[in-house]
Amino acid sequence: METSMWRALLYLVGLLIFAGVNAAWLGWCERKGAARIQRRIGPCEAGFAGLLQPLADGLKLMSKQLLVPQGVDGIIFRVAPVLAMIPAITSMAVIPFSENIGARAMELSVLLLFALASIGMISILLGGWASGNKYAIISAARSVSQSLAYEIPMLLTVITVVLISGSINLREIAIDQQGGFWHWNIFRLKNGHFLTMWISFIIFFICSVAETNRAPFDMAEAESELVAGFMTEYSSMGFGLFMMGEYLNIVVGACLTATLFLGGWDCPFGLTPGVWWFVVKIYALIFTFIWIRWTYPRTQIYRLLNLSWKILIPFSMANLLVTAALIKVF
Amino acid sequence: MDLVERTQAALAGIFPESAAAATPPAGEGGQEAPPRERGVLAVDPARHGCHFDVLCRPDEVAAVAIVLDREGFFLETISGVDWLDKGQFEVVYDYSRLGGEHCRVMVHALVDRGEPVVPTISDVFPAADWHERETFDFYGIHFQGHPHLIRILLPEDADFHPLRKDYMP
Amino acid sequence: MTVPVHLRHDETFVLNLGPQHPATHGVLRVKLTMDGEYVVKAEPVLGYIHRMHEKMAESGTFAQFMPYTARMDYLHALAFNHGWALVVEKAAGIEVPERAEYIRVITVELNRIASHLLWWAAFLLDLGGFTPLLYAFDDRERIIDLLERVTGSRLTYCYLRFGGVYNDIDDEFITGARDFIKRLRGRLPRLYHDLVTHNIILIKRIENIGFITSEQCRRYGATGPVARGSGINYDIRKNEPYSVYPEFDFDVPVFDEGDSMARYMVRMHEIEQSMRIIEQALDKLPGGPVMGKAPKMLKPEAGYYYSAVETARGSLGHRLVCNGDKAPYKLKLRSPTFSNLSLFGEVAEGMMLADALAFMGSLDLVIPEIDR
Amino acid sequence: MSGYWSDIVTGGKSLVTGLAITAREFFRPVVTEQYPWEVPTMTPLFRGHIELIGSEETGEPNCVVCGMCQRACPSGCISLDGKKNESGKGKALTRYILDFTKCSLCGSCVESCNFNALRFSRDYNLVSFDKDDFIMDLMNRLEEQNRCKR
Repeated sequence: METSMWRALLYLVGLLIFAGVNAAWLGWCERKGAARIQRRIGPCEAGFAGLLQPLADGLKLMSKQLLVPQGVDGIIFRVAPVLAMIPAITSMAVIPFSENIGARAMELSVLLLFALASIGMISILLGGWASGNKYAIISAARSVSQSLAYEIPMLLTVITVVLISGSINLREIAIDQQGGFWHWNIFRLKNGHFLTMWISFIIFFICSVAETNRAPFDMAEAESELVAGFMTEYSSMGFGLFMMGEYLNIVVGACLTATLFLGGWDCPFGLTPGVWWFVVKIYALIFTFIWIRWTYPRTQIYRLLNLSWKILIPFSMANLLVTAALIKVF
Repeated sequence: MDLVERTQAALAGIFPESAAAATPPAGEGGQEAPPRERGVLAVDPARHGCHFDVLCRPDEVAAVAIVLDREGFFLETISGVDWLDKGQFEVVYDYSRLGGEHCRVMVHALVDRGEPVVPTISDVFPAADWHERETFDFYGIHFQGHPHLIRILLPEDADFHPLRKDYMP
Repeated sequence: MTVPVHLRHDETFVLNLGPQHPATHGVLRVKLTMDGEYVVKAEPVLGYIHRMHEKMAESGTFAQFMPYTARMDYLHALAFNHGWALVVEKAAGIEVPERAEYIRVITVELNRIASHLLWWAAFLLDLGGFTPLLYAFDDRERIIDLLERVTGSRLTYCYLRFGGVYNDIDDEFITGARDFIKRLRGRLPRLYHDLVTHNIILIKRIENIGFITSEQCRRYGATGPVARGSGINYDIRKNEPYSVYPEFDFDVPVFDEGDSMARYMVRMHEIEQSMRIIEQALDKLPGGPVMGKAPKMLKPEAGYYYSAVETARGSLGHRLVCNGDKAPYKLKLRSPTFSNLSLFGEVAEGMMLADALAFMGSLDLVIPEIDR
Repeated sequence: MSGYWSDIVTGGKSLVTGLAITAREFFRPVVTEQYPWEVPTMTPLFRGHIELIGSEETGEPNCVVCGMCQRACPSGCISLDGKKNESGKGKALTRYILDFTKCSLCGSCVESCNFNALRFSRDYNLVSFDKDDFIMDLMNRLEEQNRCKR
């Protein structure tokens, strides 16, 4: 009893720190990354290489008035930003950072993660709806249709992973991939799964970009069409929480991708597995998120839905069938 | 028959009585010349920037527009001019051709300053819609039959017409 | 994507796009009647940056209006300088030395490239791509540095004078311009086209969006890249040559599709054609003075004068009425985007919001020029 | 159906090309200048607000109060006064006010000046909370410049 109490507290504090640091400094990474891609310097005044910029931004946001415009649905308006943060932090509890680090190794962790991910969409819906702003409402409607369209191919590709690993426990899925990159789900040599799994990986990655509302799929924010979408009426930390929630969703998405497809904490050469490999993988994935965002223009909402229904869903279904067949054959 | 001649013939059709008289030497399109008969005047494009200078009565503006529309012209702009000392407004229409042979036609009509009413040509050229609104905005010239004659550039509650020569801010 | 009328619902709402909106590039307001995300009716509301330039022209001398011309189209300011200089030179019968004409062409074309680059950047920004903006600004900055060397200002130039130009160009400008063209020639295919033009997201985003027929162009008086994107071969530099344009060998890019992609391609090709003109002009640049004889106080003969130039956005016309005084009696500016924008209401009907904004971006609006 | 597959193939290729281009740019040097720390070189023709030119020996303004600059100015931002010289020949400048809030930096005044009395200053750091700071007394400015020279 005693040790488990301490353990829970330790993980609580640890995860909060992990979440907080990521939410703050991913913003810095994004700005620096964008700047380098655009051949600028990016933040450089606050602290060494602008590293204190997130603190300055946070201070600025906190010192501003939290404006609740007239005619908004007060309670929902205030709850929505918090709702954007909480599921992201909660879902970190089931992520296995390494063989021994992981707050809670739930049996149904994959299921839980997807359940929590849908709540993120609800926060956008509520925030947009409660704002009583036309742009925000369009944004809310877009975000729901986008989420619906992309959860299907995402779950279909996850089923292929679950079929291969025979488990819906993230930790066990990761353990199943240990021993070098040829064991990872994406390149899995055994049973010839590499034939289909790279497609699964690409589909999953596209879906996670769409699920986290990142460019080129940032239909809900779409600053040149909808001003700031669901965030239009938010000021101060209301806005700040949405931003932090967005970054945390990216972290969760990257963790999930790394665990499902890239062997979790496994070393590519089968040598020294450990938490550092996991960290390297998720930050490489996060960098890809940033890289993609600053490369492409935004797509259109019906193109986005077409992509999902006409390309991703058929492909992921075919993939599922082939994977199942491969498992049956071998 | 090249475009310039064809246009001249088409325009002359509107002014049967003055068609024969309207061929004075080119380059005399200025308003200082003695009051001109309405009709088509060929002017020097190198100097004045247009091939024909058509003076007509306000009620003929639409007829000219229909002829020019048939000949494939487009409306460049509509401008008003305030001749304060003559007590008249002038509405100047500039037509040109989109591609192909080049020909510019200037059509102008004088209206009484006290009661400035000109028929609209926005049903012939939709482009005229905004240009007529602008002319109404700046001069207070009413374009009869315009579907939506409200101010365009000035605020809707403005009660003045700033390009009139007697307007003092 | 447009929907048939019978699919629309009865419930609509009004969306005020602007005057403060990221996609309107200034203070344009568009009153959109929307059915969900579909535009049922679009009505541009103008005048938020109206400054009554025509009255200012009437209240000063001819020369005093020159600085104001640059304040209308701040992206292609030199073409507005050029248009005003041309109409006054026509009215007053002023001769321009040949070298000055060449310098005018070189600087105006450089400015046209800068304008198209900025349009490209801003258009991509409308479509949510931020990075191309900074690549284009990198190139545009080089043009502006070059122009600053000869004109003394960076954006709102007041460089042309009646009868010439304000300042001669030097060797450093000439080598700078040649270097720039070489650089842009390399960057256009490898950066601009590979990153953006061939990008599937962009193609899907602007292809088949915002069809304008050539007949619509004629009825609304749309000119410039908008008309050329609808299959109309109309460029004042070719159709009604002014300055020394007839001496250069260049093509007028025309695309028949009439969609936003066609207008995009027209502008991208125009950058190349402008580079060709500049190269030829630099090769042929004659010597001599850059300022001809012009009286200090102009008093053109009474009469009606019209002159048109091709700006980056279309045909800019000056309708000048003189009464023999030292001030213009009446000046009407026919600004190209005023006419181009009047198309918007008709074409945007039935589009989705994001497509309507992409279409608006493809019209290349400069609001101070619309509002004057 | 062929359009479907070719879209996927060419589209995928274009997306990868895009990523390759931004990756290439990522590793190239920055092109921006860090303004307060690095100052770009100014062109010789830079147009700041105008200032008076004093004569080399006396430091007195070259201006003969002909008023050409005032008349040339499109926005009416120059106002000047002069008095008769003691020698009885010409006029001497007593007051030269530039209302920089109206100035559009067109340079008509400098161009119209036939007596080498006006030039563009090279000040570009013009910031103030007070509008009146931009109504400049150019005589004072010239005196200050003379003092600095001495």
